[in-house]
Amino acid sequence: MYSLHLSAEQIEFRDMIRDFVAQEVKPVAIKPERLEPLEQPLLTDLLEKASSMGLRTMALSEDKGGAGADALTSCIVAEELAVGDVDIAAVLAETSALSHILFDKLMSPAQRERLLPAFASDDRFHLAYADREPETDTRIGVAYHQKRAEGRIATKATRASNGDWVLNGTKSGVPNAPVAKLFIVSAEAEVDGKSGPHLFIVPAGVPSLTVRAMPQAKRAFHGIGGAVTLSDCHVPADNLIKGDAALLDTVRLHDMAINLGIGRAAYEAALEYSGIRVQGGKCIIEHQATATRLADIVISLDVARNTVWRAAYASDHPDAVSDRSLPDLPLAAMARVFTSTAVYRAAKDAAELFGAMGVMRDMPLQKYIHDAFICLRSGDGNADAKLRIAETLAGIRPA
Amino acid sequence: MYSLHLSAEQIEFRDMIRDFVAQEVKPVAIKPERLEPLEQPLLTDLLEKASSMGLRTMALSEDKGGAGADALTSCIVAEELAVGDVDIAAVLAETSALSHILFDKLMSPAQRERLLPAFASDDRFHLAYADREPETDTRIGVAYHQKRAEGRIATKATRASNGDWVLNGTKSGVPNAPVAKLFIVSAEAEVDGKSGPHLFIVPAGVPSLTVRAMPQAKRAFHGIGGAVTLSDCHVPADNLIKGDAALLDTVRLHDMAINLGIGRAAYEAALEYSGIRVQGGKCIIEHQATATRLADIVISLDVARNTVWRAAYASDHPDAVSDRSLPDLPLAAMARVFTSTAVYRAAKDAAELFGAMGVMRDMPLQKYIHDAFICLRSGDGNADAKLRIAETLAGIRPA
Amino acid sequence: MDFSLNDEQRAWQMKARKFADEVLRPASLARDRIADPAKTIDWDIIKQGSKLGFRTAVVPKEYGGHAIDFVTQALVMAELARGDSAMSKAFSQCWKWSHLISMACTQDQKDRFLKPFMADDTFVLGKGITEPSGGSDNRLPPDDPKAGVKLRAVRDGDDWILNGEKTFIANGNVGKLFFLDVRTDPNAPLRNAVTLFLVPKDTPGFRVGKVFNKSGWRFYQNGEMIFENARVPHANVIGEVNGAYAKSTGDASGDLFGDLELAANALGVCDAACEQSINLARTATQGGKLLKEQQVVQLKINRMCALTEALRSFVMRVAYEHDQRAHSANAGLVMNLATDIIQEVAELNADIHDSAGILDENADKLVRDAFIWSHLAGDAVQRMKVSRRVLK
Amino acid sequence: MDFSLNDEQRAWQMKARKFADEVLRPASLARDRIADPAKTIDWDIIKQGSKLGFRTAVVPKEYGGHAIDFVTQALVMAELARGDSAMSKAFSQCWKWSHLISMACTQDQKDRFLKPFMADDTFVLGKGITEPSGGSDNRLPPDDPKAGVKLRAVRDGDDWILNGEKTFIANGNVGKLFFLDVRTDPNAPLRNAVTLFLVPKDTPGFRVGKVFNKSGWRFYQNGEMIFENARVPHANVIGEVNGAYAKSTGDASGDLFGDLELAANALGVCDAACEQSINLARTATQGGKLLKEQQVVQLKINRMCALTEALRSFVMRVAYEHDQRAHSANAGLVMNLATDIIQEVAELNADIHDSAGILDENADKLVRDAFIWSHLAGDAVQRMKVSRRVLK
Repeated sequence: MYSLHLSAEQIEFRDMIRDFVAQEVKPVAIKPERLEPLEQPLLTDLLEKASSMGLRTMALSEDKGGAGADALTSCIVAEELAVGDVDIAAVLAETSALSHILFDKLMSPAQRERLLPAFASDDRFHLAYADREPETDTRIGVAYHQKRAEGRIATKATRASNGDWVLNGTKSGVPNAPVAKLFIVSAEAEVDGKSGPHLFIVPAGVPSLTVRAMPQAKRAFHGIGGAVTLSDCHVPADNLIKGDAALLDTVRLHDMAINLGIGRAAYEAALEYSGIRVQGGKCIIEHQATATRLADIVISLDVARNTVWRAAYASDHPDAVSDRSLPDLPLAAMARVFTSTAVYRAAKDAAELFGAMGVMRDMPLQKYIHDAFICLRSGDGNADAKLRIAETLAGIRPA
Repeated sequence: MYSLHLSAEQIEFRDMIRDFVAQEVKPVAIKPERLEPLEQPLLTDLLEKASSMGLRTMALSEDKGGAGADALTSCIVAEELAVGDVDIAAVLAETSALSHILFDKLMSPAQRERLLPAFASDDRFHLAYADREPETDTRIGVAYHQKRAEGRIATKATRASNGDWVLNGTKSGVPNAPVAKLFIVSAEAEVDGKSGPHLFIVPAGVPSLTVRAMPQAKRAFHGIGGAVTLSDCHVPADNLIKGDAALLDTVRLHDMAINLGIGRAAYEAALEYSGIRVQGGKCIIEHQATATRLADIVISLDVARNTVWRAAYASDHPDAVSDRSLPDLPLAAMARVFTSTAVYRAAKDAAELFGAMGVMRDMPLQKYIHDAFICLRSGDGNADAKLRIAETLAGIRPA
Repeated sequence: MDFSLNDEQRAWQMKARKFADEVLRPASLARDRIADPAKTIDWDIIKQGSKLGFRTAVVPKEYGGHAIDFVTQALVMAELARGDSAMSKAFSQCWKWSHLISMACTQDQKDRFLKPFMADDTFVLGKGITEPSGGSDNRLPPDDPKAGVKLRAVRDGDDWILNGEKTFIANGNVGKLFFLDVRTDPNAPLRNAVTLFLVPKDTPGFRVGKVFNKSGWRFYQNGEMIFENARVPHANVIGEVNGAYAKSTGDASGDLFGDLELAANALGVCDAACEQSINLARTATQGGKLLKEQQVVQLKINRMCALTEALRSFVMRVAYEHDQRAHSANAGLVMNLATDIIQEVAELNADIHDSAGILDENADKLVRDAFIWSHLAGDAVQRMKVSRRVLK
Repeated sequence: MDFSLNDEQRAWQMKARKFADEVLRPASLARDRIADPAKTIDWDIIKQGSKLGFRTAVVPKEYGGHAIDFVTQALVMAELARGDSAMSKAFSQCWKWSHLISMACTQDQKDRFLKPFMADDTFVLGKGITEPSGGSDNRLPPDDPKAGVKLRAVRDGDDWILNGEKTFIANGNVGKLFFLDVRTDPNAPLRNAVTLFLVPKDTPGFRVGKVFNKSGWRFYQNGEMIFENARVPHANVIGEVNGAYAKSTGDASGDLFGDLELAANALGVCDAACEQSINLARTATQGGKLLKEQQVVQLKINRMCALTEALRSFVMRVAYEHDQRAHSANAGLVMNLATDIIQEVAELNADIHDSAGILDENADKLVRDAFIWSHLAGDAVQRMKVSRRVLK
């Protein structure tokens, strides 16, 4: 039965994080020196504190030490964290999502036994999925509605004489790379006599794996990222992952939730300010012009959140699509196009209410616009996402 | 627990109506002579057929002969019907919604016993709520964020010597007026020594109640409407309604569902056509320009539906607001602003794909635009709705 | 840089404004309301306008016309459209003739067709491009010889025999003379396969089919044209056989004019919309105060006026550039943009009326008229065509 | 109607284009990247531009200036902004001076301030309106005497003693002379309570506060100005005491110029954005084909070019109208609309780069620069102010 009630745990979780953000994150995050869109060190103390609250392992199943949170709960949490600090939200969401896919789904029991304890017990242990390569073009673009060639992976894994896998190649734009202690790396390899793409577990901290952090100005995502170079990087034979690699190809729902958090932060600032700032003898919220602007902002954010949550629900419950409760459409991609567009607009509208303060680097509004702009351009961008959506409408389903 | 699964009955109901629309309504509704935005007689045969399927009494509780459908189910049904014919959808939705409020909630047992049998057994028995008056201005407008005077009702009910109520006044823009057999009329009356607004049950078919149908060009809603004039209209003393009149003030959610149906009809026509129409040697859906357009349409309709459904759920489940699963915001008003804007845009975009055919009166696309335009201007309009939303925001400050 | 008008331009503008105020606007809504699409035209209005010179405004002076320049044309079209967009178009539709005749027709053709055109106040013209299989391929011609124009002409002695159909043709049912794109080579790609013909209404084998029932621009009728072994003399070919598309990029191009026409007409509609909203805001009240005191109304009127004045500036610049024969993408750009502007301005006007609680038929008519631009001036194909010129 | 430029206008345009291409653009990104907001200005660029006449372009010829007309001003601002929007503003900010001096200052004031201004290539100017309590009330003054300007001046013999602050003042930290709106009557509504003062940088009691760290227009610095018993001679009052707002509606109004300035500068940014996108579409490939072959890219470039050309047409028309001293709401409208256009065009340019997989710092800079317009040219108050003029 259709129900929009959250569970008591979800609401409690939300309150807890909202409180944590208000009390601990926000006071640090809105310090002028943290608002510049330049290089900003990750707030590692707060990141660790949030980890210790269980947010790093939230999606991991309870029997493995996590909270077994579903995609919806993860989105709720990511949004609340992002209201405080997008980068903390992104790093935690990434590790949490990967921990579930990796430890609950992809790994063999032996792999899990070998690697889970270190991960579960270390608040600074993050995960990263190193897949994209510098020359890869994942866009549809000109190939819209045409057959596309299979993506090729330049990174190679070969067998050493001792049975080890030896990886060579470069991955770029890898979220969490600079803080990850364990990587999942995609590479071309011959397994059981057949060549193809495979996944390998590669621990950080060995000289044959080097990470070069990306300048923040170059990021198309929040958190922290970097390029990963593997130079004759040896990993044990058992570090080959035999599970279904497609599990990693899901749309990153938490990105959208973080996007919502940015919009929320801008909206909350604007709403508060509009009740303080006086113009023509009245608070600006008492003017029709401000009222209309605030209504536009709240509508678009609220509608966007509802759309993101539905995409999250659909990812947790594919049966809701198969029983036709939900439409058989790329709901996550649609949510992303809508949300990123709406939040960018909302952040600009919110900033406009602040006048000149809306463009000052020591004030938060310009940062929200900048953060929303990063979401707008993330992935392959909305123009490409629309082509993908249209292919689905035309009956062309991605494999 | 959050769940977007529809019940088996909801899906079955939807399929049944979708089928009815495809087989019986659409073939009649898209006849060229029915597509002109001029005077169009209501399709009474189909209206009756739909009534006999239970759609007229859908929201009425099961023990009173209805199906006890909640607001969400009513929205699903109204949308599906509106894909076929907006006016049938609107008349049925209006009667159904009123039947629930009137017979399940407002009437005394004695009133119900007297009036329900005739209503329940007659497929042509419709209901109308006659409230708005020609001179009434319900807009916020200049009074935004200021104290507003209580609305005054010009229609008066006085006591006759035999105890009857005698009503005098004129109501305008009453949905369903020309087909209603029973009216709920608001009037100023002295009850128990106190003057104030009250509701009266007034049967149609008496000379002292006259209905003048509104020209369709003047409607700001779908279905059929008219002005109601009461001239010394006598009703028995027991026709005074003692229940809570505020129950009738809820936002008409089915209007939004009908709006979605209009968008669906436009989208479905555009999707079909884009797979047939050839340009430059390819179906137009194979062109990026069309793809982008279709993606925009499907995103906005799908997002709008999700928003309307949530508003419907919230109206059925106020506890979801009080337990903070849903935000304490005017969700229905927000859904209306979003939906009416999105559907109008979607209908125009869909029509553009049809070239010159998109403006021909014997083709459906211009009708969808016209129908969406009516939704855009319904009620007090979106500009006023935004002021209302902002007033709520001004009372809800984030911590 | 000089935005002022010379005396002649100003005189034409004033004449058009007066005609629009006194004749077009008072008749506008009544003609719009007529249900039968074949009965919306009012020949009396055409005659009155013709006597004032609006029908023949662009004919060279040596043939008795007025040879007004592009700037004047833009002014007249905008002023007439302020009264009624479709009526303005009914006059300006005749103007392509003058462009074509002065640039591309032979002396014989001028004698045979221009004289009767000048003599008859109800002689209106049409041009047929679109066919049942569509119009876009004719705007952005692909290489495939099967794409585009299917109306076929086969040479038979001194005549050509035409078979096929044109559809959605403006004045198709009321015009007395038509310019038609006809396929004269079935095997070549469109750009080398089409010939431009002059076809009079009384051509044997030509008949009018249905009259289209448009949601906007109702005064200005569109019809289906059916050719069954219609016989047209070779003497009615304009320019070279198979050369219609080559011609249409030069000065003889009707499209060059058409771009400006749609933009200038849109400007007139925007002027009408602004006028309606400003008048309403100054006179109507809500809650005891004039509408113009409300911020939401002020913001909408600001947007309407800003877009309208931007469009006016761009239209007048393009008209000037046309007079200088300075070809650029600007004519296409202003036409495309006019689509967005006319629709936004007309919708804002309706919105201001709606939120004042006033269902205004005039405001609604402007919205319906404005939607015509979607397929005539601003669909994706037309925008891409202009863009390809920019990106060349 | 004439859109052509005369030789002098063309010469200034070419000089500005060359300076923008050779000096401004190459330095643009490097200055933008400087983290310290007080260190972004490059005095060498100011000097070079000054020697070419850009700083003093509007000073009357009798004082050694060039007295370029508004059309030329618009051309120069747009060309310089094509190189770098903030650098263009750094020059044009000095132009208000010439408007004010020629229209409103006394001969003595002209002698005391114009001569040093002409002599020093690094002499730049500022005008202070906004205060910590806000700027909007100064744009749309309410009747309440408590609203608006709080920087207070009290007469003391031949001097005035100033106390208070101005904030977000362009060139506030680098200018050598300022025009300041100062409250000289604490009890009257704003429009009758403010006097315009000339205040040199070295005025005792005046100091610079913080330098603002803006997200865009970084070259062009804004500062806080603090007045603690600052002593300014009565001889530095411009016009009448309490008469600043009366003046500002006439020819002496800096705002009249300011409206055009922001619109013309936006035009230059749009030109830069179109140029970037068109170059990218012609050279970058995706899936083995040039970007320009993709319909989605074509549609975006169409929109960018159409908006840019509409803005150009409107800007040049307003410049012409200014030269004719034909006052209307157009200057305000073009400024408001420039906000929407510069942002849409800059964002589409970034979008085209993004979807090509190219994170382009120049494209991003244009988006940041464009956002400056939101509060300078296009916030609700500014739009309503213009609208009220239309609705009067």
